[in-house]
Amino acid sequence: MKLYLKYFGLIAELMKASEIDLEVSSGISVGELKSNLINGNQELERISFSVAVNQQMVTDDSVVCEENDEIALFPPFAGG
Amino acid sequence: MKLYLKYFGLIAELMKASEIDLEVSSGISVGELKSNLINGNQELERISFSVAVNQQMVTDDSVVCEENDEIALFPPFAGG
Amino acid sequence: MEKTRKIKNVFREGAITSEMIAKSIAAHQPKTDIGAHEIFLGQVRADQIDGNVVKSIEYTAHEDMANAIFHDIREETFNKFDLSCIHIYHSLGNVNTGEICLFVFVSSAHRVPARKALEFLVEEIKSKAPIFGKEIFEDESHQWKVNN
Amino acid sequence: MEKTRKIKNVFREGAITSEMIAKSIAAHQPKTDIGAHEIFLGQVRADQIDGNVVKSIEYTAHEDMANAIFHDIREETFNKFDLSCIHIYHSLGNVNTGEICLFVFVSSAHRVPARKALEFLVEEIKSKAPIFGKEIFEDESHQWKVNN
Repeated sequence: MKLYLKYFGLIAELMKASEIDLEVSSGISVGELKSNLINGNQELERISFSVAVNQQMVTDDSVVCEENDEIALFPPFAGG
Repeated sequence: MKLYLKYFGLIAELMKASEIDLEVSSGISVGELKSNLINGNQELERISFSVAVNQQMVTDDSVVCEENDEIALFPPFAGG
Repeated sequence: MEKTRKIKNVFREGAITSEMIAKSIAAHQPKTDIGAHEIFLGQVRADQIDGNVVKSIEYTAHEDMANAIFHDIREETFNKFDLSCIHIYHSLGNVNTGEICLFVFVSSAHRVPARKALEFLVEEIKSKAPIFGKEIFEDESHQWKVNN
Repeated sequence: MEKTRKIKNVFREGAITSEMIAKSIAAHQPKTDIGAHEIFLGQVRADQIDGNVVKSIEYTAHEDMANAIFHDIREETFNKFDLSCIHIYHSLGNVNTGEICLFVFVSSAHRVPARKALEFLVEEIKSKAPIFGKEIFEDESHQWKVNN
């Protein structure tokens, strides 16, 4: 199934992209997705990042992604 | 001796003056001065007022006034 | 406590305008060590008492004494908090409802000292400055404002 | 929690000007139930790191999500405190040192709710809004801003 990934700030810089469509096996959890992304880019490992699924912050890595979900990867917030 | 009295706000309204020179017996205390003023204008009794001598707030009624002192009578502060 | 700053005149005749506030904010752009400003604005409220509506407040003060007290409050605030600037302006004379009568402006590298200093300043001003406000109603009667 | 207010766009391209702040203040003059305004302004600091000086911050955000979060923060603040108005503006894109990137404006009948609401808003914004800042140094190198 397809996920719609959005990268921000330092993460966009490391991933050299700000938006990307990603094919994943259906039933993938947020935690599994994070592991896959870190395996694809080791630099991600050294930063603390948070995840929003369809614009809702997700704190539980066991949440399961669904087809066409928007998955946003955020480095630490820096507003103001 | 002479004191230089200043009235503000509601007190100026009650006393129908904002500045006045007052002859008093030397050695008069702030407390005695207050009593004299209240005797002269009973309406003063019903408001809480504070006193500054030479622009310093005075909380002790036993402070003694000196010749040419500026005595300011303040109703409750209302800045802002 | 070293007093190197001059006693300033806090008072302005009539309302404090938004243009004056804008000018004051813009004047801080060259100060690039500042990260946070906190501003308090007191605005004259159209309070209703027994169906009678306040239309303006006429402010008077013991100006010399108040300026000295504002100076002391400012010095104490600089000593207590890590600040870049403090500015205080208070109206004298007539200020209509909806207009601004008090402008307190604090700047710091960081937000927490600015916030704490602003609270301290506003409370000190309200309790210590010999300023008096005659609330004038639409029917030209009046009462004397009391802070709480 | 009833949500009757529309989601507004908090973001402005570039710095928030003192003229815009003045306009916003002046727009509150007809609201004569207001007695106190509290304003927070975030200003870009020329921080020095190893002799390299920040010259600007370039802000990016998940705009839709941030606007929704700002909306929720605003609603929660209205529920917690007795307020007349809340206005929030945040910059996107480049903001030079000395310029303003965040403008939070709270109005109430009384000063204490305005003060408490402003503190709550600023802390919520700093911790919950998906906004990112690239600190650009004078030599064109950069680092990513982190709130604390």
